[in-house]
Amino acid sequence: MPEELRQIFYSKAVNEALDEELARDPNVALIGEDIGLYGGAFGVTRGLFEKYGPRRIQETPISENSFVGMAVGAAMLGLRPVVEIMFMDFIALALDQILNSAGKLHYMYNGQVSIPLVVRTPGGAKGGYGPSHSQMLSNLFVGVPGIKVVAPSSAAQVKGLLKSAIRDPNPVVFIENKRLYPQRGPVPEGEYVLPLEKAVVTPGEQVTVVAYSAMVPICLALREALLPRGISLEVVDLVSLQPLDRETIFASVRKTGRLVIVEEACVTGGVGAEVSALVAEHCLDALEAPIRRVGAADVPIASSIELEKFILPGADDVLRAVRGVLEW
Amino acid sequence: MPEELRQIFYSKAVNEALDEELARDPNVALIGEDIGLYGGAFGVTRGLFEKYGPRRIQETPISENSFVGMAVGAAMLGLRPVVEIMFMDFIALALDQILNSAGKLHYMYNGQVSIPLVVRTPGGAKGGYGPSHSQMLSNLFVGVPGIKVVAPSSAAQVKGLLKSAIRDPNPVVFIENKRLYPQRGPVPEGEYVLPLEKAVVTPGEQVTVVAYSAMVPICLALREALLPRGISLEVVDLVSLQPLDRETIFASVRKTGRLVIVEEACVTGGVGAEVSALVAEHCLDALEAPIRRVGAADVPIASSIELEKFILPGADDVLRAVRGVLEW
Amino acid sequence: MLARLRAEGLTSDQLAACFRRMLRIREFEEALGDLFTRNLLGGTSHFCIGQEACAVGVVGALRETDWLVSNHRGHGHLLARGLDPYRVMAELLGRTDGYCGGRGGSQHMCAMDLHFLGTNGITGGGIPIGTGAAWALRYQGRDEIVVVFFGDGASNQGTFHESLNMAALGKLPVLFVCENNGYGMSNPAASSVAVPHVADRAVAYSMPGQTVDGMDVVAVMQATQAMAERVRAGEGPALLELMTYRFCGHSKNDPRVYRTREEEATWGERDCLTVAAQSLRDRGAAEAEITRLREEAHQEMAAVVERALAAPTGDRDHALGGVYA
Amino acid sequence: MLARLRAEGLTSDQLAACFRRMLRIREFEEALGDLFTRNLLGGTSHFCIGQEACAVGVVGALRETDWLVSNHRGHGHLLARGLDPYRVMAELLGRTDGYCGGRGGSQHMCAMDLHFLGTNGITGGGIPIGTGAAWALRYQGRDEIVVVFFGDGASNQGTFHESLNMAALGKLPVLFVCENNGYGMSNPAASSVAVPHVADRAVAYSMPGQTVDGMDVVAVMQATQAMAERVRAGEGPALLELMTYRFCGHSKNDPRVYRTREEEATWGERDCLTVAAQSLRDRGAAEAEITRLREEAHQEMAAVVERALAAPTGDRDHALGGVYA
Ligand SMILES: Cc1ncc(C[n+]2csc(CCOP(=O)(O)OP(=O)(O)O)c2C)c(N)n1
Ligand SMILES: Cc1ncc(C[n+]2csc(CCOP(=O)(O)OP(=O)(O)O)c2C)c(N)n1
Ligand SMILES: [Mg+2]
Ligand SMILES: [Mg+2]
Repeated sequence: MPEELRQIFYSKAVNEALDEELARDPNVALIGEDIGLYGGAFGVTRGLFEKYGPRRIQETPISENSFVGMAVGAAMLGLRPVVEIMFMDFIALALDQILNSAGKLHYMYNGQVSIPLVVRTPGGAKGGYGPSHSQMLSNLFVGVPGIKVVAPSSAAQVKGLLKSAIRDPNPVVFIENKRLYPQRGPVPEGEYVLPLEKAVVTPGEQVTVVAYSAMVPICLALREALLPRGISLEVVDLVSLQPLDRETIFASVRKTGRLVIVEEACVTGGVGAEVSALVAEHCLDALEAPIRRVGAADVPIASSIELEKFILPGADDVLRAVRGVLEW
Repeated sequence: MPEELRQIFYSKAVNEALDEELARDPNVALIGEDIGLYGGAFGVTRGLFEKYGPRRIQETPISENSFVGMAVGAAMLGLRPVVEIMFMDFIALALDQILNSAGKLHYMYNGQVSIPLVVRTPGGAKGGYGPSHSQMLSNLFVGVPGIKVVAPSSAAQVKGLLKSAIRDPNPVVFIENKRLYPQRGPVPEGEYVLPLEKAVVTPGEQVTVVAYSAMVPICLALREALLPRGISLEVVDLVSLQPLDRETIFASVRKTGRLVIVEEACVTGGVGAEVSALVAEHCLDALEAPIRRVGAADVPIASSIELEKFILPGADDVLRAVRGVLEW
Repeated sequence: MLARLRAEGLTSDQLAACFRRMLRIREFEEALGDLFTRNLLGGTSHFCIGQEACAVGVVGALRETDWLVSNHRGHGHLLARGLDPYRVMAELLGRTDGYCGGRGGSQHMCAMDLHFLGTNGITGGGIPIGTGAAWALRYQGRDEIVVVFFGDGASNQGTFHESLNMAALGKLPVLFVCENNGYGMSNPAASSVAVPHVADRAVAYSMPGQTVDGMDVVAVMQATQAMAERVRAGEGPALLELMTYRFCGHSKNDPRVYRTREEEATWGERDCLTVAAQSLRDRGAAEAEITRLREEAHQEMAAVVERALAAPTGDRDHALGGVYA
Repeated sequence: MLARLRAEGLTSDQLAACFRRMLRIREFEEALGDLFTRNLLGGTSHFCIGQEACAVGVVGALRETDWLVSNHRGHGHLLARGLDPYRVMAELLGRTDGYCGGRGGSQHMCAMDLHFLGTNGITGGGIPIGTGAAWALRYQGRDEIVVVFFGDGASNQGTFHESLNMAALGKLPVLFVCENNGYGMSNPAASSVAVPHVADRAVAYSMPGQTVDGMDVVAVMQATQAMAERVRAGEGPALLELMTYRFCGHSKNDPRVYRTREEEATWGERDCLTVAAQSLRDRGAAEAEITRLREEAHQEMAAVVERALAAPTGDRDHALGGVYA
């Protein structure tokens, strides 16, 4: 990568990935609500309708379960549909088609079909959107066989990963993040793809901090902040929530002996539970302190921004957990 | 409890609980598909339609998301609806109303309403029913705030717990099990209720085996089988999957130092992950061996009974895991 | 509350009361817009500017004990039902004085004492809830009915179909009210609803369907009253479609690229407030009186905003407690 | 495969071919019932005994390249499309020779080479899938169409509404075929569908709807062909309802308490096989010929069962592998 990279928004990086894949492969088609002229609720698809027209950019009525089902059917016939679910909260409406169709068809039809489908959706809270528009529902898809789940944390990542997800022959739930959309990051010019199943490590010594999506920049900032104080965190950005990059996680835990897992989803039943369970099964002997999880409180996400702050995890919570495992 | 208890089917115990609660409280109403004259796909509601009529036993068209939503609305007005979802696999269709309505309303309406709703549904495989009729989807509801999740393992339990679930002011996902329905067990005559949030311990010394639903009888049988060989398992029947009875789990692990978690859901992202994570956070020092999880393989559940056997967890798998933690 | 509409039409007083209520809603929304601009309001909100006659006309034709279920665009419904504008505003500002203590906000607000079963952030999500409430009313032998508000876009959700079908089968006391404002977000109704009118879908459930001018509060009240009587009489559910328009964007920051300024201007001529003011004039109201009503509404809202901005927000316990009953 | 139906009706040969195909399906289902009784078949299965004319008539009117989407009651659709009965039977018995190697079974069987997009265990689940396949065909500029089979019960699912609406908006090349056998499991269509006929719902999507005698294979073929032509011509989707009856229970162990034996007997007189045999006789077929066809079908199936029972099942790798492409 060149020294000086241009800085673009996470949302723009998604847009570029879509644009490039639409240009590259005539079978790539977008489908979803208000993704045309309007450009999507978060402006992510802006300009694509003008460029590719209504055939490639398929607007739909508000019918989440069925347009995901349609994408499955279209994938069986060779399209590579990229579905947008406007807010991750609404994906509950389409769970049946993701769980009972998309994830199963390749296996249960004995390899006769593959389902190269991407379901893009922004999870997480943006501030004051309330209980039905703020959830990080990553937990719903971990443990759904046949589905890959990816949750990029930066502009550069989201671009390279979305391109890979679109090219992957499997259904991918691609979790974007409303809070990341307006964050800028360095993104190379031109074509590149990133591996879907590889965690990204920012090295450190004392504590492994596993995180994904919008929690990664928070953890990286904390890492910076703690360095002068002589505490070095090894931040493992999961990138892929399913499958998990076990080897990278294990290697880090074996190195540091201390693990904090950070996510925006509710603590209970989250991806963090799975990470913790894997470590407790495979690296128990390496652990020098109990595993700590940081996540949203197990409550609906209140609308009031002031209340929301008490519910969502922040840098303070991560710091407290890091202290906890260090002082053990 | 008297010495000689009558033995009844698990399905009959469910039926009795429904019958008694319908008789006791005029606001209890059943709603679902084919629960009337037909008596439900597994015969669980047999006889209730004849006894209580169409007002109390509300048959519905095949419209899962909306009849769960209807039950939510009715609960807001004081009914205590008991919904049947014929197979747990179909609950994906109704996830939106469970996640975004039932679990949130009490909190987000600041206590103005409570949602005394029970969603009964049989999870698990019965043998050869295939990928869309065999899943134990307990993992979907762990981490959904505001919902209780209960998974009784015996006839006596299912009766007392269902009665409690119906009386509870919160939404309860009540996981029955197709394989348990035709199993008989001792059930007291007459009225009794059981606490919703209490795990049940069958004591032992060397290894804690945490299980729920149809895996419990398998683990209890294994416990019996191993006793003569001098290995005593402490079987913790979770009963409640959310909230988890942490203290009971922790006490057992502190006593035995070894933990195997057994469930019928896919290993990845299951209830077992949450149990493991809690233990790794709160009882790490007590662990003398890595935590082992036993569950279904992370694949769709094939239709062929022969293939199904390779996929679902059985006594052998539990035994192997027990050996694993003992030989550590 | 407004008196019930008599068959012969509204009295001048009743019409004036409608006008006042519509003004209150308009002023409320404009005050909100102002708060957004001043960066004092977080999250998102969907204004109903232009649709006030729907809310006021429908709710005005009901009994106070009838139940309402609303959607994401619910401020009009809330205020039409007589919720205290201060407490609605406080809710939007996340204050403990709000109807839900700031937990719910715009899209998740409920007032059980006023038989308001909640706004709803999931498009189409309120339709089964209202249907279930109607099931409960019938079950309990009560003579109240339920009105469910939703939009043209929501009529494409599976819940619309499932719920209307079940309501029809059960002859449940529910009136489905579609506010067809021509768009679901950016999607024109003509591109998302495969029939000319949402009310055309009623035949698929053997229920009466009617399309009414949603800019004329009197027409809305009359149609609602006729349908509500039918529903209350146990003849089963009905579907009322109100043709209306939102003069604002879908939510904040909507540049409205999907429609023309001409279209907006044409609809603007039929602004329900203009229509109602003209009716009042036709009945002899003085211009000064109309101006006075407008000013009163404006002042009321200024006071509401000031008070709500000064109200406290909740603490950690309020944020984290109360998940289970 | 059957030749396409010409406008003037079926030739005797074509009718005989239909009859043979219907017999094959009937024999297949009866052989299955026998396997259940002998405890040689696990899981559950939904027989289409009585509905054979629907499968054979619809599929017979299509091109071989047209695509099929089926539901839980799909054996007739599979065999009508010309899948090898041995490999279908092997699938039901969980053998590796089955179309899906035993992984899918009755409710999850697919044959992509024969353009059969799968049976489906989720009621209503296939409707959007078929609609999406039609989207892909239109996208790719192909002249094939999709036919989606589903039941009266499935027409109450939200996916029915959502998919028909989207298909209509997009003028997608898909023909929706409802086999109305009067019941969804135990629920009479009259208690679950709020209109007299499922086809009455077509108007809600501005598409043609037609109700046809599903016991008369010729009527089914003719109606299908007319609609398929319209769909293929790009005039948009259509909804065809076939009135039929399953003579068996919903699935195994269904005592059919929800209907009378008289009703069954009345429908039994109009058994599609009886109707077809009579048509053959009317065209001069000898009784002996009809008997011979019946016997041939019976013998074919006996051989199929024997062979399938002897086939091997998969190993651990087959069970656990192949989740990801
Ligand atoms: C399930 C779901 N899908 C999408 C959205 C995003 N969304 C909010 S309002 C809206 C448009 C609704 O249109 P309509 O029903 O016509 O109501 P209107 O906004 O016009 O009042 C959309 C797409 C949502 N909130 N919920
Ligand atoms: C989502 C879902 N709900 C319920 C069922 C259980 N079920 C299987 S078939 C069936 C009846 C379907 O009726 P219909 O569509 O009329 O088809 P038929 O069985 O009559 O052919 C039901 C309720 C299911 N498989 N999937
Ligand atoms: Mg609208
Ligand atoms: Mg049927």
